[in-house]
Amino acid sequence: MLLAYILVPLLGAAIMPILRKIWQKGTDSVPILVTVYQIIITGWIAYQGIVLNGSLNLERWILDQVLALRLDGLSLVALLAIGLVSFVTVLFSLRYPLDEDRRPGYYALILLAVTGMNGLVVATDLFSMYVFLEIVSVASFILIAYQYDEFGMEGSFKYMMLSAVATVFLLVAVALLFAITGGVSFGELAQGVKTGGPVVFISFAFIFFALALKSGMMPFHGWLPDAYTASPAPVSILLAGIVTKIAGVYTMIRLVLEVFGFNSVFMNLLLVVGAVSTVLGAFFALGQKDFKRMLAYSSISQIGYIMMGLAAGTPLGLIGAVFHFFNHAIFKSLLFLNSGAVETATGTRNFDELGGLAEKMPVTGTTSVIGLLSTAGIPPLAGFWSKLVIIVALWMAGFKFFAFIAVFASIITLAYLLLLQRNVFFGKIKQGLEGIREVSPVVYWPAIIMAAITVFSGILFPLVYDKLLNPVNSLLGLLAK
Amino acid sequence: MELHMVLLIAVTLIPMIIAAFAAELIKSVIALLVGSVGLTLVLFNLNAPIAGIFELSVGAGLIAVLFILSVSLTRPLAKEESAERKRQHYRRFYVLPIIILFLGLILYLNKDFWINAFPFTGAQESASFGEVLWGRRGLDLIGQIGIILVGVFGVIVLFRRGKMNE
Amino acid sequence: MENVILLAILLPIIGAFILPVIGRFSAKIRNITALLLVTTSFGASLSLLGPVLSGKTTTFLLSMPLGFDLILTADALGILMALASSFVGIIIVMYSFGYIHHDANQNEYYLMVVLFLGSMIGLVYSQNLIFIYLFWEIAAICCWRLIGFYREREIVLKADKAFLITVFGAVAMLLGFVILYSQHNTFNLLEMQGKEASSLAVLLIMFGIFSKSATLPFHTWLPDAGVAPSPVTGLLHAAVLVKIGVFAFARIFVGTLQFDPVWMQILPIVIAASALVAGGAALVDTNIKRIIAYSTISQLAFIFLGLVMKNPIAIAGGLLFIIMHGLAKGGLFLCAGIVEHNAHTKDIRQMGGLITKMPITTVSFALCALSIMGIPPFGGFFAKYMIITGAVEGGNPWIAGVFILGGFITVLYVLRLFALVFLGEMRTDLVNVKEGSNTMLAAVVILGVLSLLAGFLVHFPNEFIQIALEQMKVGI
Amino acid sequence: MNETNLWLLFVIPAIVGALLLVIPMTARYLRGVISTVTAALLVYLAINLWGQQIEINLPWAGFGIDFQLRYYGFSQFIVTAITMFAFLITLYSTKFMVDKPKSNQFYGFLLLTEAMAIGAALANNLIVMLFFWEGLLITTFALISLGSEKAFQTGLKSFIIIGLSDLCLTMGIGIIWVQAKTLVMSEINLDTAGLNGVAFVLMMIGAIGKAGAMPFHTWIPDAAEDAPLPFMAYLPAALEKLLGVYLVARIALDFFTLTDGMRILVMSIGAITIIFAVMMALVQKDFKRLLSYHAISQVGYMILGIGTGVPIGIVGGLFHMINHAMYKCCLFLTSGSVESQNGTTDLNQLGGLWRQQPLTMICFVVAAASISGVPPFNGFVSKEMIFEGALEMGSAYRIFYVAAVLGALFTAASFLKLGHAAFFDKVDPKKPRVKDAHWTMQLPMIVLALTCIVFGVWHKLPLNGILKPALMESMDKVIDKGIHFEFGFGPLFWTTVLILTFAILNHWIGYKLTGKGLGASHHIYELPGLHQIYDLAEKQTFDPYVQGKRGGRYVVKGLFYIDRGVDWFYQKLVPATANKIAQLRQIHNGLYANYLSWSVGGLLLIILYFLLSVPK
Repeated sequence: MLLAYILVPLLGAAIMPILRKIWQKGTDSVPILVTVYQIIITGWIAYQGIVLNGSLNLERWILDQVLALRLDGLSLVALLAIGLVSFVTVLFSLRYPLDEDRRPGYYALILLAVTGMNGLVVATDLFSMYVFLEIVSVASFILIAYQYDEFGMEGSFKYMMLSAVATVFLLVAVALLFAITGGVSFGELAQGVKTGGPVVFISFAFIFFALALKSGMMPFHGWLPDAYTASPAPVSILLAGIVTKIAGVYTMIRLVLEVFGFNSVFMNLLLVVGAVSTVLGAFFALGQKDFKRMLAYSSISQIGYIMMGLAAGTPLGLIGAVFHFFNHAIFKSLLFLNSGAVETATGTRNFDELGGLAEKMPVTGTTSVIGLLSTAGIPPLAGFWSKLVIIVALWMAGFKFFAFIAVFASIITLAYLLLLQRNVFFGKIKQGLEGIREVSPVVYWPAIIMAAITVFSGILFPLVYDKLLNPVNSLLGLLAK
Repeated sequence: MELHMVLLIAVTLIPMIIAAFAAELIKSVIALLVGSVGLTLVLFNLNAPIAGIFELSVGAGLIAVLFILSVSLTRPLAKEESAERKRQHYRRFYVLPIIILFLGLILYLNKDFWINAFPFTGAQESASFGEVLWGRRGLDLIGQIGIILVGVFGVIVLFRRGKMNE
Repeated sequence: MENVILLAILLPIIGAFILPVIGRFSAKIRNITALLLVTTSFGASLSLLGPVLSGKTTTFLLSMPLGFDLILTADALGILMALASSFVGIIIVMYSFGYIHHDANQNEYYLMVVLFLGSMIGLVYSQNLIFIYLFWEIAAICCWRLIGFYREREIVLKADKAFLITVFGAVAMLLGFVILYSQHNTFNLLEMQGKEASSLAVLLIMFGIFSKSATLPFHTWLPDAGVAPSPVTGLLHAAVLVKIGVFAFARIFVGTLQFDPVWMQILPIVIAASALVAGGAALVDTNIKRIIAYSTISQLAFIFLGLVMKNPIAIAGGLLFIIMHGLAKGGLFLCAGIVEHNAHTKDIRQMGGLITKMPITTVSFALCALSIMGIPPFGGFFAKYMIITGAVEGGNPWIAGVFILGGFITVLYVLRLFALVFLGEMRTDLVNVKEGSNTMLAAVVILGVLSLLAGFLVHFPNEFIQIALEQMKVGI
Repeated sequence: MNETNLWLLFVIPAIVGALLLVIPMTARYLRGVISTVTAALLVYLAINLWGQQIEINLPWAGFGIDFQLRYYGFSQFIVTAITMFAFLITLYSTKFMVDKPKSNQFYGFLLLTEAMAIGAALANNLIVMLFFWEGLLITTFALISLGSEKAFQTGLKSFIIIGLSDLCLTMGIGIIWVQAKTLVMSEINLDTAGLNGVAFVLMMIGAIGKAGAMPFHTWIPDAAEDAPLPFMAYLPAALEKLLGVYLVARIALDFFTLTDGMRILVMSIGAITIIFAVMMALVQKDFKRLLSYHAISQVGYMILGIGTGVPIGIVGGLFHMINHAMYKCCLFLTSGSVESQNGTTDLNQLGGLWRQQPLTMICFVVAAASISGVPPFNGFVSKEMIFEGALEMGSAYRIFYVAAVLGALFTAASFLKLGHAAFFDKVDPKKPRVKDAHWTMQLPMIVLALTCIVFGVWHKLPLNGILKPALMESMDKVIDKGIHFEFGFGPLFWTTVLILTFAILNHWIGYKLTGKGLGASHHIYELPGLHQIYDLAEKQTFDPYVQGKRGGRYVVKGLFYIDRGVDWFYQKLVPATANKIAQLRQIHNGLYANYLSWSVGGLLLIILYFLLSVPK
């Protein structure tokens, strides 16, 4: 079953060219089926509580090669998020004006990105992680450049150049760690890291750098706004919603948990970088005039939150970070869905040309409000609970100053999102936009789904906690053994 | 360290730096391509043929294709403008040499430390390294299939678009 | 009985979301449903009154992870606030029928109003700090949408301003709650009974309370919020929104936690400044709704003074004034709404002599105004007297003196408003002004008459407040 | 049964008053007749209750606030007086107000006022008293506003001035509750040290604010011009004096034990009020306005008398209170009679009315003689007692005696002028002849004038029959022996004679100088020094209300700017700062090399950080 997480999307991608020849219409349904399958399976695992006090492990020999996979609480959350976000991305793409000719290729790339992310999530050693990371990255380079226009190329190029630097350093770090521990699986690495020493610290630095760059934390975020803005609307949903989160944030959490432990040196740095990203990201978002660009900076800021939660170094902080990771995937893809809808309907993303759309696009308007409130951490939406847990964790861990920062950054968050609301949705309809109509249901249903998830995982927080976060909690105990 | 190794590293690094500094995209991309080829050779030399092939296919092949395409889409600047850009370009880059020098300085000052820091001594343990590297990589095989697929689809998708534009 | 609490809260909250659906079919049914929801919630709270009068409290408990237990307690304080706010809620929904009926976005309007009231009821019964915060912010969301109801750019800017300031306060308060949690290892107020709160926590929580209850450094959003439809301003300012902060103060610091005595010195000074500044501003401003909003700020200072003093008579006065001010200020806003609605201006310099055109409104306005001023036999009188006495008893005669001055300024600006709007010469462009619609008039008359009756029958609320004091363990 | 009667005493007028306001009635005299009947019924009730001791005790709002009424010596005196004045004035208004605009609301408020006043007098709990006391504020405002077009502005003025004093009273009561732990009026007994002193001052402000002493007087002259005339006779002349001085007496005698300093304070207020108000009265050129200044001036006597703390002074003060109510009420009614027949009260346009309105003239003369302290009218008796009280204080307090005497002198002078100008001066031949007023207006005047004579000649009757029981409780030791006032040809009598002589002399000089009765005070007006002061006074320089308004405007502006400043912080500063910080985003210039260098720089910092934290 674990292997299916990797193989199903891979196969889906592989049959795409064939399907294109024999059954053009079927190409649409394959990615939908694959993602729905992933949601259902993951949801079932979560619901059954299979990984509540342990993990699903797979260790099998195939063709003289050992294959070790694992699914625990953390991977569960990630897999669910991947499934959900890629599902809405695919749904959104159905009506998005892509070249019909190239559509199967596009779907294949998305499925490959999913493959990469799934693989990364279930992998048990650093090198495999690296490989899957590369799949995700390369697939996203191409997807960003999909429109083949100047902006897309530029965004893709920047992403690639910086990402290449990151992967080089990641590889070097892997090599260094491999050299001193003689293995690349998490268990072996963790043993080696305990010995300490300068090499370990250098590899810490490299890994930290690589992952910070991948996740787009300040000051390594340069590529992020351009990449998000330049990509086609559905791609930016995927990219902002999940790709960078898995590539950067999930990896960071996983490595901290499995390899580094809550090392205070590492944690302090993470805390500072997280706080800087949170605050500056929010401030930069405040000055934007482009819908997607604002959301991109918002992503930077939110990732800062996750990192701060992680850096609290307590179980509570971990839960907060993981939950915020999940929530962020949901509400950020929701907001990008909204931006895509607005762009589809009006043909622009510039605030100066928009205004009062809530009247004409009620569904988009309402869901965007939900996304906004969840991002800003206003109860009873899901974003509130995760932020709350992060703040409580920071305070309880003694990082009082950072708790303050976390709290006040949410005001700036609210400020820029209100700016967005004011300029796009909430207000009198702008001249020239009177003829705008709501986008088609295929486009707005994904938004409704995401909004519903945000609302219900906020209101039913106890349930979410039981099914999704408790496994994470138990994970710590598991690792300590 | 053998001489041809040093040469190879030089062949890799120099184009890479040029790629980073070049003001014109086309030069940059070509330099990148050359650098990738150098890297592939280094990898072959280090008994890592699959990695080498991968580097060649993705780094040199796919990405270079991608960028040559993108460059071909852009419009060249007028002469004066281009000169002006260039001047600004280099001015913006003054940070990088400083950083590189700084990095070098640190590395140089800690020379002994670095040498001592690496506990491995090379050939003796290469067997076990090899085993670890190549014996347990079942998952990576799938991954590499994925990468190849990505490359294929990428080329298909982008080329098709490129052709349509022409 | 426990489920009645849940009914009182969830019925309006969930029902609110059904309203837009109904509204798609029939506006009339939607309006009536909205009224029914609020009325049922009022009835539910009323039915909880019985056990409380016999000295018992009803508690609902739902266990949640991480200490976020949902604990709802219907004690005297909570019921007092719940009844006051849902009663004014009923009046306001009724008034809205006439006021709002030709505006756009009515579905959203009723959704937000009912949701707002539901969250208010939730807040007053909550005993868990996290849930207090939760309902607090739901109220803020509704408030934001309602202030921005007319959708003009300036109006939305003001809505955003209000939202940002109150949320700023609220998150500071949240941090304060977290500090309390780290001190006592619980969010449950019932378990914190009688414990000490650290000064930092008090400071942060006061940020939240002051921003919501519009007190000096955080007050300016309230006058700006006057751009909303009048029933909303009535709802926001009078009965519900601004009382949240005051209520939270009563719940957290009067009923539960102890704080450093130094706060007893600092807080009165802040609120005294608030009373004076707001009063001064009310005397200068010329917009009818802004004046009433400033008046709210200055009157809230009175309520705070009562609660801060922490002696029985002062607290009783503060709680009494919550009710009296709710009735009277609601009435003032609704009267102002009628005036503004029919005279098509908010500038009091453009008005005058309306007494001949709208006598019923004038009289209702006068009744409510007198209650605000604290003139007997109106209800406000008793409350103000008790607050002032409590301040003297609390050892702050000078502060009491400042508040007497504040009370005098209140008299001045209310009279100025009344005289400029209703008395004097009729302006020529106002000769065709008509009296408001029947439901609107009914609303203001009810509030006006109740303000008067509340004075004669002050016996009833006060007896209830005595029970509340006992339950809050304030010695009598 | 008696308790029921006590309830009825203020419930009846309240209900009838409220009904009159609410129920529309078109018949011309109906409201007036209903009110008169009601007022008569109340007089009957009050007389019926006379001499009894009744207490009502009901729980009300908690915290010492109980509904407590007490009918005993003092309150019976005040209550009975209120009902009688109310009856006379209602009767008078029936004709006077009949065709006036807005008269339909007049009676309702009149009865409500009566209810409030009776309630305040009966109260035995400070809050109950305050409840009714401040209730008068509303009816006062309403009654004034029923006058001329602009009358509501005077109404506002009165509301604000009395409102301020009432708020002070509220706080005073608050302090009393804190200090004495009771609100029951018959149980309060405090000294005036520390906070108690503050309470005393605040209570006094409340009391004299109602009584209309300086500096809370300025609305009264304005009201004299704007308000309906019966109002003037009703509230400022009668009821407010009764209540205000009643409270002064209770404060000074029951609630607090006064120190000498406090006494001097009280007496100074009295003295200042006497002198300044009478000086203003002297130069007025309007019948009603002149009377209104006297209404202020006479309060000074009462306060002075009570402030002496000497039994004779206190009794004199209270006696003066009831006397004043009678003659000032009578005077206002005569002015009303003049107004209703002539259509004006401007003294320049009046004259020679003695022929046309003889009865009014006679009533006026009696009342004027009373107020001027001519023996044997009642005003003489009470003034004598106050003089005596002031003298008894000792030589150090002689100044107050002088002030009282001076006041009496100018009072006499101004009434000589008034009477001369209105009734006896030459008639303007073009002016149409008028008849005397309707009997319903004559009757109250006559009754009041007769009472003035009765109370003067048989002054033992009120002193022992009314004032002795009233003060029995407060000053039992002294009063037990009876009130010793003997009418005799002592030095005080001769002082009075001297005063009157001077007044007449002054009048004669003034009359000779200008040739008109109205000009009799002109030479005083023209006195150097005084002249400038009068000019300033006419510009309302001494009106605390006007000055307060002027000064308050700056204070209020200041407060407003504080508010705007706070708003500026949110509206301008915060967004501007945020924008400034957000401008930092411009470091994103879109060049990947730039971003790359940040990343590399960051990397170096990270490496440095990790190297520095390598455990040694």
